[in-house]
Amino acid sequence: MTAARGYLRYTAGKLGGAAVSLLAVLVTSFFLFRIIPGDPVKALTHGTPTTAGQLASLRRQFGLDEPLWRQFTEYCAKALTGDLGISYQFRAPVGELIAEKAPATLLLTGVAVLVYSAVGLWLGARSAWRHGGLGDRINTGVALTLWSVPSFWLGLLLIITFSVGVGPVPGLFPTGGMESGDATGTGLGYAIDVAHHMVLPVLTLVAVGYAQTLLVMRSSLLDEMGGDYLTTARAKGLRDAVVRRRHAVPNALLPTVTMIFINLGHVAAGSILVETVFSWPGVGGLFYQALSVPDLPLVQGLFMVFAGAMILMNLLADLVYPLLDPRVRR
Amino acid sequence: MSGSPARARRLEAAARLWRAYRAHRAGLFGLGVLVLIAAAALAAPLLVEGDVRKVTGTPGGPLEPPSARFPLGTDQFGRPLLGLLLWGARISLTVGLLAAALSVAIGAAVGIVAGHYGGWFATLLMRITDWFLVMPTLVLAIVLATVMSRDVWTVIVAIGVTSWPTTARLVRAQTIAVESRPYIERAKALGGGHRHIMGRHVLPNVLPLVLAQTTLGISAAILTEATLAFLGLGDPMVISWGGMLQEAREAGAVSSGHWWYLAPPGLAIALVALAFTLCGRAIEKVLDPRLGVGR
Amino acid sequence: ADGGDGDAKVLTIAVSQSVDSLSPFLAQRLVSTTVHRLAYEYLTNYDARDGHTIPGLATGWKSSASKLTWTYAIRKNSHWSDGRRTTAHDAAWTFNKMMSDEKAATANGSFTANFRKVTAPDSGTLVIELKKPQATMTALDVPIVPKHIWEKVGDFSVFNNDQRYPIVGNGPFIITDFKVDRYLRLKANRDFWRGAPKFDELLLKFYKDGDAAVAALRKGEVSFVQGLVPAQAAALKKTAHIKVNDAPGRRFLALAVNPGARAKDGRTFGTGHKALLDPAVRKALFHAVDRETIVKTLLQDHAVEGEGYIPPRYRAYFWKPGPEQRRAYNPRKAATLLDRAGYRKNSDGRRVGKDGKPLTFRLLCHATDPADTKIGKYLYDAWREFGIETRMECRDNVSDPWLKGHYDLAFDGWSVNPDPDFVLAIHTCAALPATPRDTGSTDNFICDRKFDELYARQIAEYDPVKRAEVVKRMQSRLYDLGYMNILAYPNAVEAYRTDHIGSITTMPEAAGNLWGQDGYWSWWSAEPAAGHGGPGGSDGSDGSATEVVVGIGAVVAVVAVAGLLIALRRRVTADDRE
Amino acid sequence: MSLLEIRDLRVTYGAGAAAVPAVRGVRLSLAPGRALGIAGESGCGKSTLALALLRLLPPSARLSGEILLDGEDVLTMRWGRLRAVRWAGASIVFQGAMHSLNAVRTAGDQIAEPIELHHGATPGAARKRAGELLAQVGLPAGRAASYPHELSGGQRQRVMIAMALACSPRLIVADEPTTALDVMIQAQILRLIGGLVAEQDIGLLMISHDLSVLADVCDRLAVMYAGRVVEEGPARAVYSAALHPYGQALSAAFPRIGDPASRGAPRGLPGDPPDPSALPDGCTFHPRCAVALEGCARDEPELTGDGAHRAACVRVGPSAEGSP
Amino acid sequence: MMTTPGPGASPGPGASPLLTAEGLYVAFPARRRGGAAARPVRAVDGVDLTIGAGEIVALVGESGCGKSTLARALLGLVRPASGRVAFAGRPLVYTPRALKAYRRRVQLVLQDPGGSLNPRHTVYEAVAEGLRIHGCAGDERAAVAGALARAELRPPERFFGRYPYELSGGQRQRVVIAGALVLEPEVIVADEPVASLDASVRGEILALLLRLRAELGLSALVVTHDLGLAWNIADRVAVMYLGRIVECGTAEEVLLSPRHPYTRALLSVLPESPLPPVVLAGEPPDPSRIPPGCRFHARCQVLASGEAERAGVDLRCRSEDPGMVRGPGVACHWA
Ligand SMILES: Nc1ncnc2c1ncn2[C@@H]1O[C@H](COP(=O)(O)OP(=O)(O)OP(=O)(O)O)[C@@H](O)[C@H]1O
Ligand SMILES: Nc1ncnc2c1ncn2[C@@H]1O[C@H](COP(=O)(O)OP(=O)(O)OP(=O)(O)O)[C@@H](O)[C@H]1O
Ligand SMILES: [Mg+2]
Ligand SMILES: [Mg+2]
Repeated sequence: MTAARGYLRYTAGKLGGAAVSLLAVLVTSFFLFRIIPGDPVKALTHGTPTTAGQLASLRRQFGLDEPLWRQFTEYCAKALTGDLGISYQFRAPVGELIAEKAPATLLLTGVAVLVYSAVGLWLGARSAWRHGGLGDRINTGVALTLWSVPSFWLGLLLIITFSVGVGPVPGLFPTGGMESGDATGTGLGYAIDVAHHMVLPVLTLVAVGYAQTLLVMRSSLLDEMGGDYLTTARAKGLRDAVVRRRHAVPNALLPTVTMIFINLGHVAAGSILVETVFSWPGVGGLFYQALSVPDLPLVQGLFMVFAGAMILMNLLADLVYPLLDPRVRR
Repeated sequence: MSGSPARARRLEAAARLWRAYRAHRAGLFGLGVLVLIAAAALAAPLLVEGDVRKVTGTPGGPLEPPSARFPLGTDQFGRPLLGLLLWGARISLTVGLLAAALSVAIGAAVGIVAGHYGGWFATLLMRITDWFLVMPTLVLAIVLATVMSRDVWTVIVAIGVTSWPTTARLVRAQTIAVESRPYIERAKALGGGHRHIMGRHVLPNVLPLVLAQTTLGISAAILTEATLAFLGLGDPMVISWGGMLQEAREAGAVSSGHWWYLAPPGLAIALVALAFTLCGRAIEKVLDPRLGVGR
Repeated sequence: ADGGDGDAKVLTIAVSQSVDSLSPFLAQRLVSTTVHRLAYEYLTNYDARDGHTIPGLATGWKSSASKLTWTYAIRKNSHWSDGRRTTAHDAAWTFNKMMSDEKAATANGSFTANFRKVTAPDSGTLVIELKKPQATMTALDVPIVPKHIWEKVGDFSVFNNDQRYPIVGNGPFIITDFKVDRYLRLKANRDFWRGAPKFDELLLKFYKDGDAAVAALRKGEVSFVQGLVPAQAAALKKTAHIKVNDAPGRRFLALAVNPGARAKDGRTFGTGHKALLDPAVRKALFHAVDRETIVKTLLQDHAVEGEGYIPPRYRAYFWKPGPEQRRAYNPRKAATLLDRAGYRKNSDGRRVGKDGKPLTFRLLCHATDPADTKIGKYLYDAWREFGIETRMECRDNVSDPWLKGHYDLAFDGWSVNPDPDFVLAIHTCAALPATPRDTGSTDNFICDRKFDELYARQIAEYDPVKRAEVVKRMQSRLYDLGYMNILAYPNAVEAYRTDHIGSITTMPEAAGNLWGQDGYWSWWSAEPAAGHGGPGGSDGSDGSATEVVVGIGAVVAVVAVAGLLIALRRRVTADDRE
Repeated sequence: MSLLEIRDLRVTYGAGAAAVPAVRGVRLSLAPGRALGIAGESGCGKSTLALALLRLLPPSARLSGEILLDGEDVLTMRWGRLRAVRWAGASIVFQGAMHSLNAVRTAGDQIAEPIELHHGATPGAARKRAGELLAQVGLPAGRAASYPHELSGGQRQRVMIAMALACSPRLIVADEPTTALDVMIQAQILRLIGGLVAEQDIGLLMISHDLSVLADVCDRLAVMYAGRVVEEGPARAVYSAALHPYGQALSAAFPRIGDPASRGAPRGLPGDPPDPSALPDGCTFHPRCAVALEGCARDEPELTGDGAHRAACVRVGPSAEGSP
Repeated sequence: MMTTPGPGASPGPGASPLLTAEGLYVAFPARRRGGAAARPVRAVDGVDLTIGAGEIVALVGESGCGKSTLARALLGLVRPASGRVAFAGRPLVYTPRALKAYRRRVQLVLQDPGGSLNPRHTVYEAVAEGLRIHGCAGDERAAVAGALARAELRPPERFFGRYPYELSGGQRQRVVIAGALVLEPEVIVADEPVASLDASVRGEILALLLRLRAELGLSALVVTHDLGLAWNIADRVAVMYLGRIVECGTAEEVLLSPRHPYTRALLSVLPESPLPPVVLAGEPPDPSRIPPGCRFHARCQVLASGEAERAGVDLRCRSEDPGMVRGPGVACHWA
């Protein structure tokens, strides 16, 4: 009972912390992007016939004619009600733009993070349990090598090999995009189509990403391997596999789980590269486009989303942690 | 023991470290690769005839496949890719080293100070750290690289300024761990002040961590540099591996099947990153403060 | 891989640019305006063969003697896709909206800036009254929208025309579906007055990556790709069923010199290099540049050497300097020019300016434009040999230093419309900003009295031949000033699948481009190749690929299960060792 | 027949130059219902011996000799049989209860685990039995739901003991069960262990560096030095009248309050404990021995003495009077 | 033959007070933010203690009763909430400069000799650290060698370059003691100086402390939970319970004829004790919830057995705080 109350209080504390972080991000994102040199109005109209009246009108529409503090208070007031403003270049509410793109990113990187976390956890646990062995060395060797590979490069190679086709290898997978576009059908056919498009990007992300989980899992399990409680478990007559599964892994899971959550937090932002290489219609590319104008509402909104995802996942990690580790429970 | 016992012991400790390091085969491999690449990078002006940076009057035709004359083929201007790769090593290594050093320096300073002093000051510092931590590094680096002018220093600063928080957190945790050791209490009881505690006790104890972080950070920095260059945020006038990849892609190497344009820079990045990672991990193990080795 | 409706003939186009808006009042990007060309009829159009003005929604037009009133006859056989007839009221409403609502003037407001009044006395007549004579009245590239639909729009600044599909239009195609950065679908307008397009459907697929688009073309996932780089073009040329169209483009690529940025109020600003104000220096710099090398080596022949301001594609306006006027590649002459002007080499081999400092010019470039960086590298080498240092300043967004005049030299480039008015207007004094803090429409702050006089003459000249004469003289003047140096006219390099597209019209018809034409000729005229149903439909490669994938997946699954079983068995035995 | 019979047990960690002979030829036996104490300073091989009993040593350890548990040699058992013997035949109470309990599982869970495993009990039944066991060691059954960190040191040690009793083993090995505990709690735990041994006819092997504690709880005492048993005999006799110089030094190191001899006169053993990887020749104790003879540096003496009380010292010969 | 310590010349009670704690209270803010019982931890809850010149005082008590906190307060490492620490009659001033000067004269030796040496410092550096901090002039090498020799690490030069891990536990503790001695302090506060050492080594270190007292006239406060150790070396013994000293007197008085029920219980559970063992029920109480009345009453065997009732003090035990012990005495209504 008191434990439950303690957990509630702990949760409230963490929620408060997250709220503060979010506020800080809210404020800083406004100013961070104001230091980008360049006038969005000029940038947007540069190269097209424009009259001075048009420029002034745009400036008015974007609210850029107001003093900075007015812009700031307006931005804050709106952001707090969930209104992120209207994109300069797409003329659509930033929230809508992001909502339109976010599912694609979430799908791609979410699947990738889940896959590589699972692969990493599994291989990491195996590796640590038989550390020093041939399997462990091959395992970590391959993981480290893949980790060192730039993801965009791997993606390009995969495209050359499996999309364009090299020599006898036929181009099995699409080169980019999320769906064929000509198959508008919904349901299973569409799902298979999207899955087909996802194979290479997910493969890229998994190959480059699983090493981290593997290494963290391996080292935290190694830390636990000397634990006296494992000797106790063995002394009880438990099978080796049971000792690992029931005693060692739950203890070693803690740091790894935190990391997985942080990776999930990166989901939004972390896909910029792979989205670029695989023409994935996600938020990563949007950010890049927004930045070059700078399309302030969109940049700020995306930034908030990126940081918000991190904050949210950190928060979730904080909240899950006590469930995994009773020592943190208060 | 006479003379300067401390110095003699230091040397001996270094020798012991080296012996311990030698036991890590992967670390040795990494070190070997690094030495080779660093030597090649330093010798690039001697190894490569002419000015590879020139885009006209180049020795080869555009996009020649590997041949005896051009072992790695040529790029879109007809420049030998091997020469470019050697020149690129200089930038990639420089950026990696400096950016990692910058990042770790910031991180270590913030971590030690926050860990040592505690109180509202530390809370503030850690809040700032958290802020940077929740900022996606790449996004922030892209913003910085967009804001500042396009040159190598920009990239170094962008990487350094965005990647320090992890180090800061690690160093802070380590500092707090060290500060809870009885010998800190003893040093305080001996009359040691903040400077003494931080300089004589905390710093030497976090240095191994910092060293390992730097080494690991270099590989991360090299990858980030390549990424930024690939995204077109590097200095286009400078030859770097990431820039080569970007040029290759811009030149349509992917779809026109010019794999030799694309493969070497990527492999080189991966190799150097791997080498630094292996070294870093070996150093980490040799100096692991938890094991109390490397005394 | 076929679409839902069986054997509909689909033409799939790979595009890289994101659509900014589907509202004609907001859209500014090439991809969007191209789509609008397809979805809405404009008053006039340009002939596919030579670009002269031909009827569009207007069947005819005439100007009053005062040159201030234009009367257009609106065609009767054009219908909106919801069945209503397109009338002069639609056109009048469109223009009036742009004149009365500044939010509706965002994209095309410049066209109506000089309008005094637009009326539609009857459904077949549109009358536009001008404030001043304007020669571009037959080049009003403004989509005319259906009044009965758009009347209901409240705030034009946020209406993107993407609420309800199909979007009511009267062009050769009707927009039926759009997913940002994924695809944009148009279906043929069977009732288009000029005749229905041959393809049933036009599908724009978005590929942010050029290589992905090219690979998709090779695999038959798309039928058309534009914006190829030399290596891609070279590779595709060797590929079966693919035709590469390497045609002179609408663009010129120039090196602009900062002539000392200034405002209309006479104040100067910016940090342009003083030495560049010396005509001899400018002349020398360009004598030192070998345009042939740029075109041959750097652009790998996918361009034409630059001379006059307007690309040769627009034959009527094209001008080139005579032999003695020409600043041909001649390093020796360049050196002599500089020596004579007093910029001699110092002991380091660097040329020294009047202030005693070695000459170093900043060169502003677009970081994202490969041509800029390539040519930049070349210029760096070329001028360095010649004693002048260049500092490349490459940015994602050059508009800031550009508009503030913080540059010495800068890469510049414009897509020229059939009517050259706009690209000429940006070099007039009238285009300068009112004060240093304002933004003008000027390109690089050129302000030359003689040029301005000629400009005023051409805008009021309604006779095409005479006007072209004036335009050529303007180009000659611009060339002599040496502030705009055209380096090349880059080609439009495109490719399409001949097994998808049987025939297609380029513009100009002889050696012209397909994407981003000044009309809708290419897509309207494209004919499906015999037996083509849709992308990948004919060769069925996609289908078989899917089967292969399924097969591979099955094999992988079997192997994985087997491996798992073996691992489990091994674990049991390994356990006994511990 | 004795419950536990250790014959010439040798354990060496590692190999080659860095080899650490942690246990060097130990012979001990223990009858059911009896308590045997093993004393010795840190690093003399006590824990190694305890772990060897159930073959729990790390792979780097090499074992030889025989460990007969109810007549069955643990060292040659098949793994399946060994797992059955572990905990059901002999259980261990480890040194530091904080680290010997799994921090992320409840106490009840951990007690119930071996019951389910060895007795095939249903989770419910095992849970119930865990509650009973906790009650037996003086903890409310409700504590079964607590995590180790929610328990105090004494409570954790009780949980360890309850766990050790879970499968009603014949032998319990207690490796320093009270180190790091407060005097008062130490007394509680010792009473608990003493009581259980007496009631349940369990053999107890208790390890400690505190001779006085062992003398209180055990029937017989063995003193180890550098991996060997150097003295063995009835507990009281070893504590108050040790034969081996090391045994004497050890017992003198525990002051007896009220004894004027130790007032203001702490006694210890000069010199440093031996380095197990570089043991001196001869009697390993001779470098620190105040009464060493010349031969001590050469020959390592065997345990000798009358049947009940024996010591490995040349001075303890057939003429046991020659003690220093 | 066992090592015999030097002459037990004890100044005994009556020696002039050197280091004193007067009405010392130390509280820690409740550690758990928002915890249900957000009460401060009253680790030291009213202590009067005097260490005379050349005197060895043992402070005994069970775990968590505040011994270490008191020791740290004496060195100025924690600031008392009220009360004061005085050295040579002058109250301690908590400015960095004054504290530094103070810490030249009063030194701390901690329980775990492994932990109180920086693993990255050699023995020489560890011993010289104090000299360097205080910027002592003179021959550093000689001073270090002297201190090491005095701590019986001979020849000192052999130990200069060693790292802590190369030393045995006893040697490490000697290095720590040498590090304290090198500043020639007047008082050593030793917090469980031998708790982590083997029984056989322990005697040697204690003998060293006694010898130093004899040779240098050092005073010492030895914090321990081992009553035998107090009997071994202390002139006076103070028994602490839950932040307060409950009984104080000469070693003989306290250990042979204990008056406080708590002291009695502690003594009774020693294996050799002639007293019938009194095992106190329950865990040591929580210093954030000190019970009203006599702080020991909830666990008091005298109260539980009804003896206090017979003596007619049971009500006072439950309600009235018996107060602090100043000088020798006992804080118990019954005693
Ligand atoms: N895994 C190991 N590898 C190598 N040496 C070891 C290992 N475990 C123990 N040792 C060494 O074996 C010797 C005996 O160790 P053991 O743990 O049995 O001593 P102990 O008597 O239990 O000491 P303590 O009282 O400190 O617990 C020690 O010198 C120790 O350093
Ligand atoms: N920094 C601190 N913050 C909060 N509470 C503390 C702090 N230091 C000590 N305490 C608490 O104060 C009480 C007394 O601690 P102290 O370390 O003085 O006890 P001790 O008698 O030395 O115990 P031990 O014998 O275990 O060393 C304990 O309950 C402890 O939890
Ligand atoms: Mg042990
Ligand atoms: Mg303490």
